[in-house]
Amino acid sequence: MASTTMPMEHAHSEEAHLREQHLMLDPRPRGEMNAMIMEAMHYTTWKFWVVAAILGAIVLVGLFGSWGYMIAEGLGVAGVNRPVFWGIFLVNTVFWIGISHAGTFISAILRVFKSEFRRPFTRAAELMTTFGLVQAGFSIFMHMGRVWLSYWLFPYPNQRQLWPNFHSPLSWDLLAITTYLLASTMYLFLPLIPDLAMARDRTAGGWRKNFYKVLALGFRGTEGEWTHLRNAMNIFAFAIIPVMFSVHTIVSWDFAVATRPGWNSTIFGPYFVIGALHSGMGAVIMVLAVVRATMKNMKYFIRPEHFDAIGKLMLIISMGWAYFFFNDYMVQWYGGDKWTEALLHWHEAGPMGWMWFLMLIVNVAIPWLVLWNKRWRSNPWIVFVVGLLINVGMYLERYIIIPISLTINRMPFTWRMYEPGIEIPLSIGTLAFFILLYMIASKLIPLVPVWEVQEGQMAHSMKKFGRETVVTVSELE
Amino acid sequence: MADTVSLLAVFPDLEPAADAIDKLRSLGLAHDQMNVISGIPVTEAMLGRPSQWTNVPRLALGGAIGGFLVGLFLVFTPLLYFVPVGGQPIIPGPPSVVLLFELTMLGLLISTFLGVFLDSTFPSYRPMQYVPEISDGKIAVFFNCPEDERERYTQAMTDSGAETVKEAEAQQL
Amino acid sequence: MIKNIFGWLFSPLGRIALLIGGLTVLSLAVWGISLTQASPEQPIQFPHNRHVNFGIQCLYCHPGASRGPVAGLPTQTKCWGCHQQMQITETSELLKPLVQAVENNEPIQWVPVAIVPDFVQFNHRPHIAAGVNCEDCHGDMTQVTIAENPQVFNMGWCLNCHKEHSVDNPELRTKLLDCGTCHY
Amino acid sequence: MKPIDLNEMGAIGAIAQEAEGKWGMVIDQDLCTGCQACVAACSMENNIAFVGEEDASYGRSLQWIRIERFWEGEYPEVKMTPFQPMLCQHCHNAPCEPVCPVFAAVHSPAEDLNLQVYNRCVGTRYCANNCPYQVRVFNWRDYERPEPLNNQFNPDVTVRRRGIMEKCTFCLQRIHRAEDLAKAEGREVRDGEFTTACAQACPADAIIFGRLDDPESRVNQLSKPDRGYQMLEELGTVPRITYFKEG
Amino acid sequence: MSKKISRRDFLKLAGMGAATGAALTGCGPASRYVVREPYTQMPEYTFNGQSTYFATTCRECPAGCGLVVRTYQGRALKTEGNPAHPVNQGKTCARGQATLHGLYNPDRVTDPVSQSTRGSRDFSDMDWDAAVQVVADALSNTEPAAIAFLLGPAPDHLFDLVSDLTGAIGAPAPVRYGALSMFEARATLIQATESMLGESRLPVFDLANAGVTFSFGANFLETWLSPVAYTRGYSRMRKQEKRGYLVQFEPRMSQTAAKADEWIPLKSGTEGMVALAIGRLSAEVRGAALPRAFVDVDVAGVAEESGVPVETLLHLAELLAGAERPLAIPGGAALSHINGMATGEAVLALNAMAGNFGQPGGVFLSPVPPNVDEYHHPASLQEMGAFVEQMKAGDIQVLLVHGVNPLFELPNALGFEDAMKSVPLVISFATFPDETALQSDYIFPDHHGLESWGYQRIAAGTDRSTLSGAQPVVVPFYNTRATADVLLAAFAEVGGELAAALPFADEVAFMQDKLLPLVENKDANFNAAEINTFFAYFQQLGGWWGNQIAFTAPAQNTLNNAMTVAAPEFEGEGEFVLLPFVSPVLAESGANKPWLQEVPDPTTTVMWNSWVEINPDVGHELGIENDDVVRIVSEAGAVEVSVYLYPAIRPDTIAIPFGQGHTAYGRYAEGRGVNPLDLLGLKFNEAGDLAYASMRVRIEKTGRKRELARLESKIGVYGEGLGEEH
Repeated sequence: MASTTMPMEHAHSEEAHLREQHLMLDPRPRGEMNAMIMEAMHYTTWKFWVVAAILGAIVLVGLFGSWGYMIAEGLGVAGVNRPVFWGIFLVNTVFWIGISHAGTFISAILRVFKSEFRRPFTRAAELMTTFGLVQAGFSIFMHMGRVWLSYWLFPYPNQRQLWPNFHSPLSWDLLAITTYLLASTMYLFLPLIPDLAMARDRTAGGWRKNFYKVLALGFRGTEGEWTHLRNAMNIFAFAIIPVMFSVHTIVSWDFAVATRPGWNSTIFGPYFVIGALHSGMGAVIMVLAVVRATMKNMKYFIRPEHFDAIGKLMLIISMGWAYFFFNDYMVQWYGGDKWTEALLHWHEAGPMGWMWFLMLIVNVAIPWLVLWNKRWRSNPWIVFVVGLLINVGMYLERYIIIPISLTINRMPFTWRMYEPGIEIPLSIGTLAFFILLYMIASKLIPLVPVWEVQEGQMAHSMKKFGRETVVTVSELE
Repeated sequence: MADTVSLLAVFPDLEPAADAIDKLRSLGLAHDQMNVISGIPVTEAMLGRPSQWTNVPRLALGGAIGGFLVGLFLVFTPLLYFVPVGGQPIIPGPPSVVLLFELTMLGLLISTFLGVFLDSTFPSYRPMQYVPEISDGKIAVFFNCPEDERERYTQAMTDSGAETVKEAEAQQL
Repeated sequence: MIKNIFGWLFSPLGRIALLIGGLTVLSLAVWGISLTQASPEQPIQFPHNRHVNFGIQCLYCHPGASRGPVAGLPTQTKCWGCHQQMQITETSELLKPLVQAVENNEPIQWVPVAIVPDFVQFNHRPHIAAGVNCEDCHGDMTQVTIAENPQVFNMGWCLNCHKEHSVDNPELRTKLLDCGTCHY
Repeated sequence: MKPIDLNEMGAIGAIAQEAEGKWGMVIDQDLCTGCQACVAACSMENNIAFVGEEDASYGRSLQWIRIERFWEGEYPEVKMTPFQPMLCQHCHNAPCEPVCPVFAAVHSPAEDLNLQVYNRCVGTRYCANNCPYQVRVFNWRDYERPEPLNNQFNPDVTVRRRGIMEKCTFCLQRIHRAEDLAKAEGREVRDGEFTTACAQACPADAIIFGRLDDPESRVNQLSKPDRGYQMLEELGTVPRITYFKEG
Repeated sequence: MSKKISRRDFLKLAGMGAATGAALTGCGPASRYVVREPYTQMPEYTFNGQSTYFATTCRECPAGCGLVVRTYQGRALKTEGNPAHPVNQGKTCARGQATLHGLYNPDRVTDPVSQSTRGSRDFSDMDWDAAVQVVADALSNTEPAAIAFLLGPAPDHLFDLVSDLTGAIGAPAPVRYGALSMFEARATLIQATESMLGESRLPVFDLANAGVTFSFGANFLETWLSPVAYTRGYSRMRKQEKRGYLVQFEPRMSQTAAKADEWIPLKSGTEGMVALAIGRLSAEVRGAALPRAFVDVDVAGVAEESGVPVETLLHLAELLAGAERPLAIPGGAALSHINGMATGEAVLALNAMAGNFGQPGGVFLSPVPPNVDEYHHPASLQEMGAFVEQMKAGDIQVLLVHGVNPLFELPNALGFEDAMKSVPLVISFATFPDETALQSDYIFPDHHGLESWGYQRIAAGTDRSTLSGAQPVVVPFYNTRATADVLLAAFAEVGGELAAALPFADEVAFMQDKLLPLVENKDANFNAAEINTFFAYFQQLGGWWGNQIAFTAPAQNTLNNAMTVAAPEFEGEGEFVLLPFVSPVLAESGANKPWLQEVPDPTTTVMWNSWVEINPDVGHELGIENDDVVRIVSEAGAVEVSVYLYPAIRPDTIAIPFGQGHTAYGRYAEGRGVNPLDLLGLKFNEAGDLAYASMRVRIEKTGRKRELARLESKIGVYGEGLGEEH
């Protein structure tokens, strides 16, 4: 935008322009920001309730109703068969775990690298992590044939003297996902404490007061409290990154360690991680666009600069995904194993071949065509659509890797296609549940970490270098 | 201490608060006789205060070791009841690494989290000295002074730019 | 709504109510579990103690134990073989069902006491052959009328005994700790 | 640590006969007439449920043994490939086993068989995915056998309910019965003393079951190295079933 | 006699253990409140928890394989082959394994019932006394000539009883029929055997020792005559020092052809011509004098008519000429043409030329079963036609049906259903509610085969005279009664002189009477001094069979007359020749057994349904895909059935399996698939067998689709969806 050099007399307007562009240069008194956030939480229109009611109904019927029916009837009501023993439930699991990666990426990696643009939406992203993992957990339990015995997967002392089998990638998975869910929830909660205290202070009474009081744990903001919190957040930011990588790597090992053509690939770990980030960033940008559009006062906190920044990340990740995809494809293709060949042929020329091509278009072609342009990627609705398409593409990728690839094995006599059944309402149910949880959370907890924004605003200032006014950041920590 | 009183001075910004702390020091108060309450993390250096002691990193390390030990136990659980699978060793190598890693991290993160609780004595719902304005960006300095010197201290605070100086009363948050 | 919940929880009465509620659930659960462990109602209050004290061997009435998987319940012909010679058979109230069953040639509907789940393929013979005594698992029958299980027949209990009996015999241990020995 | 055995590593063609083993099977595809007697016999012996037309057409039939056949060429030079009974190969290094998170798919060290412990199974179906032979079947529903069909249940075999993986056991109940009898009589199990339901029914004697560790057994006597091969032996799973090619 | 009674009591007692069955199901924790009933008296030979094994005879088809049934606490658990039995030597087919699904079928007829109107399914229960009275009244109040018994091919003891009974009252001899005998064209085979080997008996082909076997449509691995015995023979044939060689001639690759080294897809009905041509060429190859029989053969003409090129014929002739022990087998489909007799003779002539009559690896006459002098062959279709005419004419007042389901097993064109309307009283003794039973006035259910006494003469499949014994292995599950007992009771009810002709208390007494002559024959698998001991052994061992291999083959010079086989004639209009074949797993009576329904067909792997096999090229030409429902129309009728594009069938032929298409017969059979017999006309060959393989049909598309349940993958086996379909 501001690409031409500006005349001196416009220096003032240049500052104004920068201020308009950057949240960090556009400070408002803390009290005002607090009021804005509180208003955003409290301002609820009838539309919210209608949407929440519809989603609630979907969750009740589509998720819990269908699930109960499936538990009572057996997995026969789903579309799984031999040889496609794994279906959409695991697609959903991988998908939601993927979505959950963006939250950690934004709040931990960007925190570690001190990317300042992250500040207003770390919490929005972390909420996605936690709620996404909840859906992933639901999906993985849906997948089980005898879910009422799922506690056997957890290590606990028992009279049978039998512990889980740690040879199995599924038990690693369980540990990793549990670790990640706990870690991301704690990591969501720690920076939330000061904001809860803020909300507590600004709530006069009623159940909300009690709610915030209990959750704020009696936080006052003493030096000691801040020190402990900062230390803990630093440790979390560093430690949660390898956990995040391990989670999706282990998810990929569910497939990669199997003796199946097409799955047995060493590149699956990083390929899945980058795929997770790909869909996760798409989801973050969708959530931000929706939050900005629907919630009060959010246009102040979430600005085109943020979409621009995430858009750049998305472009890079899309390129990374394409790189890993091609890497995997190339090696499989070159290997010449007849079953792998059959699988690749099935992917591309089989009856579901359209999925494969659509995946490449929406995962690579569209982001590359759109996101290079700063103006386009600064537009919330354009990036919303791109994010949506990427999520569709990444869902297709998992769908191709799981049910479509499972058709092809080393026993051609058993090859059979997969047609989803009750998986469809259940998938819609998990999606609705995710949105519903998010909506409820947006009304209960401050969606923007105000203290972090204020901290950032303190650190930012404008400085003139020659004739140009630029943004400078002071290292406060 | 019957002859001391707790005062709470609220400042609109960092500078006056730092000034006030300097004044309190010069009035003879030790660092541990005062405390600062703020709505954003204000580093000790900004206010000229000594570094705060925190146990969180140590607790985190302890947790990590604890997690590692739990992991080690789980790695060796197959020895309790031999069940061979797939021609693999009873205690598989690489999967054990995965297990140890996950449990170490789990221990580390949980203990970090609990460390915050421990160090900050969270949760505490008892009445505490507090001014809600600090969440609006104010900085409150909280100190104990002798009863008889109350006026002097109050004046010093007001001079430094305190908006209000009042007796700190424990209140329900 | 949430306010109510919270408020309720913080009042002392609420806490007491919570405690009472928790205790109720717990005791219901304990009661339910104990129900499953109690000896069930039998058609005849069969006095094991008296029979054993007469010197009747276990295998006299449950001969299958030494031969195969099932110990078996005695036929009423076998009961009658002794009982028809006894005065008490005609007078005893306790023995009425037996007399009735024999007269009508109807089987007696016993409720099994010592059972393992149907996914456990238990075989008495090897246990007897290995020198395990009946009372090691079924308890001392001189002490009870209707048979009672001295312990829950669960897998850990089986395994412990299997381990003890194979401490110095690796080959036997392999067999006794093999999942496929009991589950197929 | 066990010593490295090149046979087991698959480095030199992993011949099951040479690796250690206890029970094994020989299937002569030249003799197999595809008559499905083994399929029926197995179902009767092992309480296998029938699933009905709809599920059967969707790849959910529960047979533990299936007979495969393919086509070669086009009419009139068309030929049916030899019937190939596929059942659990009871691999020594079974890929299905390590992936089960709850030890439901385990190896039997005593019988060197591949076990499925039904009551432990939680239904993750990973084992079935990882079985290169696709011989595991899953109880997608409770397949009821209306009264009085349940009278036919074999009491020696657990009846499976929904959500459980199952597969060929090499008629483990028969192995146990024979071993128990032999032990009661104080002797070893004799070759041919008992056999699996499929081998017992096979009218063409195409399936022979017996002890691999007894060089005198019929299974070992029948071994014809020039004709024998194992399914997907390149995977190094060390299957316990040897197939004989046609001719 | 006491032994017998104790056994029967035992079975009654044993049945009480059945209640424990409920405790053994389910993979959850067993309920604590299961009730266990001990035996009131411990039966002989029984220990708690141990199985008891009983020998009996399989009643799923007339081949008469010996079974050993494992029973446990009065429940039959598993059928195994009887290792000592000469027919199957310890082996069984799929149908034999599934016989328990008949015993415990949920749709059995449980009590004697009367039906308000035929076909209404409005039954009212009766007691057996009333049922016996109905039969007695029918026998005594009807003119004997108007009483007709229609029996199935098994069991033979009932046939003997009914023969004696009809003989005593002067009624016509019982008629026996079974669809398998129609498909095997038994009458033609027997007549051809008579004309070539001189005796009216079934031939036995010693497959086990044959060097090169030419099978002309004989599907001996599936249902033909005695499939288990022939499969054993096949196995031994392959295991010979020099592996036996098999060539199969038929228009569609059957399961047997799939195992053949060469499959010659000749035109339906030209088998005889091809046999003669091969005979001639083979004689020429050998350089011996050309037998008279082959003089008139025009090889080029045969090649043109049959679609088998001359080079192939020559190659086959060389194969035959060079073979050590050649064997030629005429199968049912080859004989079921107008020229069937000539075809049968032509194929047997190949054997004659090879000189293998009575030689190892050759052709023998089936040993005459004990306690009869001749082979009672089932009625041919022409004879059944005459029977139907009698019914239509009102000559039959009472029809008693047992062991056969004519409404399903006879072609519609014969009009049995119509003819039944002219019979005032129809009594069915069916175990299952089959089509015929539902069109009867009364159903007086017989026991299932495993609950029954009886014996079966082995007509084909053994090398020695064999009488296979059956005994109940479990107590009857329902309120059923042995038909023989019902007839005997009814006869006693009729009383008078007639009753004295059959003075037996029950069927066991009758059987013992029939077995009495065998006690004298000491050259058998067991010896006994008197009948009670004999009968005990007979039960225990599963039958009686001679020690001597009883192959006979009178030497005949049969090649002295010139032979010709006329070109086949086809009925009706249409592009395609219909080839009905017997489903190898279901056959005529397997459709009500759920596990047989789910056992995949060996060649197509289809389960639970019927299909029509069409050559894929023809299918693509006509725009017909897999699973399309098409209408197959013949002069006699039409059926709608899903398509299976079968790669190994002649383009001019379509094939439909026989076995499905029931309109009754229980929940697993009813309304499933089609019956190809609905399409057949009424042309007979010289021997009176139906020329069922000579029907022309046309295909009409319906535009509907109904997916066939296949075990195989259409993707993996046929490349569907991979863009390389063929």
